[in-house]
Amino acid sequence: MPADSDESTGRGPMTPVLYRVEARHQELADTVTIRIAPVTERLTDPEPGQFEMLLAFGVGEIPISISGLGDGGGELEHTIRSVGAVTKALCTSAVGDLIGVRGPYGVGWDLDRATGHDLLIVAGGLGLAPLRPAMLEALANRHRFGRLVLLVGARDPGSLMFVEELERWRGRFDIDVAVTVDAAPPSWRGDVGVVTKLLSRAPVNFGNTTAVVCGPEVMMRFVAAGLADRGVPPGQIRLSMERNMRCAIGHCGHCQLGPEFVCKDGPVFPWDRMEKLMLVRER
Amino acid sequence: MAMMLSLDAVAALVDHLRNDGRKVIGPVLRNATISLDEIDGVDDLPAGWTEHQDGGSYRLERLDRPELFGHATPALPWKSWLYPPRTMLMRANRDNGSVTIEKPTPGAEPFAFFGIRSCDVHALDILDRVFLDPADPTYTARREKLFVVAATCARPGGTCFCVSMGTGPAPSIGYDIALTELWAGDRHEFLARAATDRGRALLGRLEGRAPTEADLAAADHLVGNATQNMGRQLDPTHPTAAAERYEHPQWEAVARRCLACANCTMVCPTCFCSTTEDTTDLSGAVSERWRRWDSCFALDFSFLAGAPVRSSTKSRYRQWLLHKLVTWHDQFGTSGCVGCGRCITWCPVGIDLTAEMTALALDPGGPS
Amino acid sequence: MNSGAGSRPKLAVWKFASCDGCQLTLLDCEDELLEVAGRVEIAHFLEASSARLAGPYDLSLVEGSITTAHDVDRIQEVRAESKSLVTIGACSTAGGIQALRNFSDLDELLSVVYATPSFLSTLDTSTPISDHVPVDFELRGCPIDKRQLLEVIGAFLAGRKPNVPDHCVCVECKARGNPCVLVAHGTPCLGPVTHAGCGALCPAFNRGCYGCFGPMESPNVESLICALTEMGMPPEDVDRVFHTFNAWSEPFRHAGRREERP
Amino acid sequence: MTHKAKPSRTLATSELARVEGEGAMRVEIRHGRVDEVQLNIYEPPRFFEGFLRGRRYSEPPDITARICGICPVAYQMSACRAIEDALGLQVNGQLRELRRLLYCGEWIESHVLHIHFLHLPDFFGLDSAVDLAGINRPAVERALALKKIGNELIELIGGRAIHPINVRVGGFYKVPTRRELVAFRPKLEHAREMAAEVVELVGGLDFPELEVEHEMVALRHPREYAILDGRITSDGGLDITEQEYPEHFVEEHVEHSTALHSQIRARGTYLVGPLARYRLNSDRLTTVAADAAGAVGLTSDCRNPFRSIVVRAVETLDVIEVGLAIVDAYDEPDRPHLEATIGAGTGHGATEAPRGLLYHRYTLSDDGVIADAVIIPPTSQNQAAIEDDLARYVQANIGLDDEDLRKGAEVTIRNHDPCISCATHFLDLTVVRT
Ligand SMILES: Cc1cc2nc3c(=O)[nH]c(=O)nc-3n(C[C@H](O)[C@H](O)[C@H](O)COP(=O)(O)OP(=O)(O)OC[C@H]3O[C@@H](n4cnc5c(N)ncnc54)[C@H](O)[C@@H]3O)c2cc1C
Ligand code: SF4
Ligand code: SF4
Ligand code: SF4
Repeated sequence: MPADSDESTGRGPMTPVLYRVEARHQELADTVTIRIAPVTERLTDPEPGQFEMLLAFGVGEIPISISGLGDGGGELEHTIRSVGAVTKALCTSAVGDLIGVRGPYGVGWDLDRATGHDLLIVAGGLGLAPLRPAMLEALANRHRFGRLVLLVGARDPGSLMFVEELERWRGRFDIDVAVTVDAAPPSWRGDVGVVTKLLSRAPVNFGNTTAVVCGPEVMMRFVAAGLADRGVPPGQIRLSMERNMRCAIGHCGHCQLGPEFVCKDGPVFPWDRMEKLMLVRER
Repeated sequence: MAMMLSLDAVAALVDHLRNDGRKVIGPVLRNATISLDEIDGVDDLPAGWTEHQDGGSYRLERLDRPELFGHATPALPWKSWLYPPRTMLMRANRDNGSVTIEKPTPGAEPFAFFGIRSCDVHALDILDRVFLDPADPTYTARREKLFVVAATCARPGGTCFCVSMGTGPAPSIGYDIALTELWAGDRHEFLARAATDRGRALLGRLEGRAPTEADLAAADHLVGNATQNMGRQLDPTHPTAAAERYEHPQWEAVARRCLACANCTMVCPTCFCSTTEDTTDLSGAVSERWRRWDSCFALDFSFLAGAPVRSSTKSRYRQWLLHKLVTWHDQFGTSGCVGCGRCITWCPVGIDLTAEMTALALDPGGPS
Repeated sequence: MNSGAGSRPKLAVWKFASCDGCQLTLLDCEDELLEVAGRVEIAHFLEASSARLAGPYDLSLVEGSITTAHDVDRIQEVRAESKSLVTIGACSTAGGIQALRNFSDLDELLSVVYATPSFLSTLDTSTPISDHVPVDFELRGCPIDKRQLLEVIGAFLAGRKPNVPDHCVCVECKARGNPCVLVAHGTPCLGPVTHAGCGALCPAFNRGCYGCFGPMESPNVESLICALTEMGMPPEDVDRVFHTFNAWSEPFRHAGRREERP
Repeated sequence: MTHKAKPSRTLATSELARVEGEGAMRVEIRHGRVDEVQLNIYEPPRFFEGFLRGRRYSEPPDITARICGICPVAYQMSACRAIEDALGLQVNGQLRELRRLLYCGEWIESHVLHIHFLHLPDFFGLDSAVDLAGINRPAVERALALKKIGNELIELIGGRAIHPINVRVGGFYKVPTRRELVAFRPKLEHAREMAAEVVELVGGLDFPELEVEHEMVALRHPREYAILDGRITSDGGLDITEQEYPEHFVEEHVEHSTALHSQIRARGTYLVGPLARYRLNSDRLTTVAADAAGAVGLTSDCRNPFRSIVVRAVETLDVIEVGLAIVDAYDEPDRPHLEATIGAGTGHGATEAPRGLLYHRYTLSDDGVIADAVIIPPTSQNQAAIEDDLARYVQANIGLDDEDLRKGAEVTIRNHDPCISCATHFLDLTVVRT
């Protein structure tokens, strides 16, 4: 019978909990990171790669990945690109505003299973946001992994996020960071081109690598295929998929991707479960 | 526990259910169909009516005797009572920077489903797998209190194929009481079997006699007949064969006919998809979230980053059929189809999933 | 449209060629009208008020189609004065019933109705507003549905997307618990190709949908015509049923035998 | 005399507010005398009569409803009756009663709208009902409640308040159950109370003096205050069937307007609408309505168009009372509609739209396709009378400054509730003084 964790708290699975916007940081012209903290009830701490449903009251509710965790007080960070009504409302929310939160949902990056492997993190555009907590976790447990490599692709230098952090990581001897952009002004000193180009240069032992990838679907497909070609076991290539989502608990049916519910079976999937599906158009 | 009931005893059965405070939902004549609605007593049942069902067509027909259950599946699915077309999820009141969230308490009136067929009972079992974990409050509250009086199908419809799906025609799971309508000449009786304590308790309150061997044989015979008379069939190996034929030309063929009207999903007893809508009052202080039935045939359903993922009708029909018959197994350990045939009958252009599946399975159809 | 205290958003209602029914829908919101009037400043709404406040307007509701040279200019002015412009009803979103002129010879029509047609100045087409200016949202229906109108106004005030789904009438029909009249009675019904919004009124009254909300998001008119023809509907009736209040919208325009005038 | 006549002054309003639809008005004053008044109707023509050719006999109820969103039922009723006349179909008994009940709903809705939203603000010098709510909120709330009941009645029988979907040649697609109608009774009772209060409210207003002399034309029925059917009668002795309408009325197309002017052959200008109806039929009012009219001093010889607001209120009360009687006597008909046998013929239908007589004529060919259609809405019929009123009003108030004169002139027009969109039109005021 119903084993509903929410039963104990008296909430339905679709009832949000109130969080307050604590801080707001403009990452890019259209992208904002908000830090939110529980007003009273506190949700379970999320794993890197999981997401939450954020509700802008009267506007709507959408899935947003965790882009960072606070320092133990139950704070959550979310990095949101304003593309429509709800994201706009969240991006323009002010410090002190209340939003509704449900979650955390889904399967995260599961770095535990990468212990002993080289760890390759590949981000395209906004995809860096859900990968940031993975990066932070890897850094916090640096000894558990072999090489740690971060490859970042962006449209142009101006649309790179978390620039200061990237700079800091770039300065560390125990991580390799490479950044490429699709188009760049002459002043740009980094790589130009799609992120797949960086793969061959990634200083990892492909046969013993776990790769976590997030970005637009095509980018993930090429990266995953490229990594598989180079010998990364398909089960160790993990992608974070995106689908329209209304409930995040497998009731609304929107996020189906073949046999998978992206909300509860994902959003992070190994490449061996995605490869065939991603080749089917309009799947 | 089994018992033979007269029509009066069946009437008393309905009365008891009502007197126990249940809303009794059953088949009724409505808008030239056998539909579903609340009934006040057996008199509301479509006695003496059956129907002819075929792809895209449904016509009522008269029977020459007043059978209560002489029809096949009703026009609409039972799911509406457990999973209403619209449900409020929450209401938020905003006032000066503070927000209070109200969660509606699911109005849990106890229901009884009266005369539900085995395929539709199996459909409830399938919905349970969707909505009981994690628990949807509305569904759970209503489902837990539901009393199920099933009826054995004597006259399967022209689009029925429960035998192929292993879901009928005789009720096998999920009922409190199952009735089999029997005629011996003019004698009109019902073989009632109870499968739960509350079913047995309720039968215990009725007058009746013990069934004879002949009664039981008659019931078996009726089931045997119905089994022989299925209007359609679906080869259980076909879905597996067709599972990965994503680019089969048959998808294009069906898409030329398919209206993407969503009737098939709306009438299907197991289709469960929904969407949410946020509404605000004019002051903006009160906002509500509603859930309403949605369909994989709606364009918006797969909207993502500027465009629907499944924009062609081909891909939407493919999603529906493959979900129903193939991926449902991966997700819920069962087929999503119980063979009730509604989607065939109620498709305005008569698209028949059994025929589509056969076409997909029999011909590899070029590269998949 | 954010409104601080004292600065209520300004609402304007404009009329072009139409029957007035869609703007009347606003006055038909009896329970909400005074609240609407409190939330927004009704700056221009000639059916309801003699007062005319100057623009710019936060939200303009536009009823009616463009049928005269003067209106071609007037809609430009309305657009220039409006932050958001929402067209309401089949006339403004599809040209309305008066777009039937687009299929026939105007002079002939004029002479049927008027003894001295030379007194009239009118264009030979009736076209939707979106043919002339950018439109922020189109609310369908002949007439529009009052719940949907309130929803659109509410959504604009709250800065959210209106909950006005583009799927077909059948979805509403089934949610309402109607058995399908097409299947069960053999009654021709345009529900499968018609935009939702009415709440599946006609099937609830044992009648086939006659398409007053215009085409749905992905109408398969060809397939429905096959089905209607099989049910025995003669081609001239197929033609008529698609050529009413949304005749000029694609793909109804090309349904049946009546082709677009070259 | 040192005082020189002002050469010319021009006042213009681009749209005349609070008439449904739009139009313009031009008044020329020469040497202190009204020289010419034109009610300019230049809303783009919509060619209904043209579109109807070639449609099936079953289509006009839906198509002609779209002529006017304020009185679609009137169009549907006149259309049905004209086509039924052509097909030789008689819709009687409970189906006729249901049609009347539907029509009552429209009268309530339309009259209450006109009284409170379009007309009453004038009497208080206000711009709108919303402003009126500022000084008398209960009256506006009552109006909204009453109007809502009218709309709900239309929805109950017609399916939708604007452009009902349930009306067809021969009757309805589906008829309401007795239970549904009886359940509506309490609302009508409440409406009756409210309507009586409205009669009191508008009966007590101050009315400018104005007497008009037009011949008054309205339907008359042997027993009822005619709405749906009857003979076309006038206080000038006219007493004809609807079929005889074309012999007695002519329409002409004047240059300044897209509305056609209608005239009684050889007699000229006439008036239709509440004043005319009341004048010809006040003896057919229900007791409740007659008493209420008596209490506010409304007599059947009333010729002051400003008092039409009182007539509307009395008529509102009357149709509510009529509606109650229909509900009480309702017995669900066996069939929702009569089947027509298709054949060639010409048919006429005249009913009383809230604004006055609405006449339709259809000629059908033997396959039931429309060969010819004629629709004469009340506004066309009243246009000459309205212009005449305007001339009188302006003449009588020539001393007022232009702004006041314009306001008064607008009110004069609104007395007749010209449903401009029936004639499909738009108004604008210009006063030229030379
Ligand atoms: C698991 C998951 C994690 C996500 N994490 C983030 C994140 O960390 N940061 C972030 O900015 N965005 C994230 N998204 C995307 C985000 O949910 C959508 O951008 C958002 O739903 C758009 O809502 P809207 O109301 O602002 O836009 P809408 O007005 O609904 O639509 C605007 C645009 O967004 C697209 N869109 C609408 N709904 C969705 C949806 N559910 N998913 C994706 N796109 C949609 C539409 O196609 C359209 O182009 C994530 C999505 C998923 C499924
Ligand atoms: S898919 Fe069709 S046959 Fe199967 S359960 Fe659904 S409606 Fe019935
Ligand atoms: S299969 Fe039939 S019922 Fe389903 S969407 Fe297509 S046309 Fe509609
Ligand atoms: S009656 Fe019409 S609107 Fe309703 S389901 Fe059938 S086709 Fe669709």
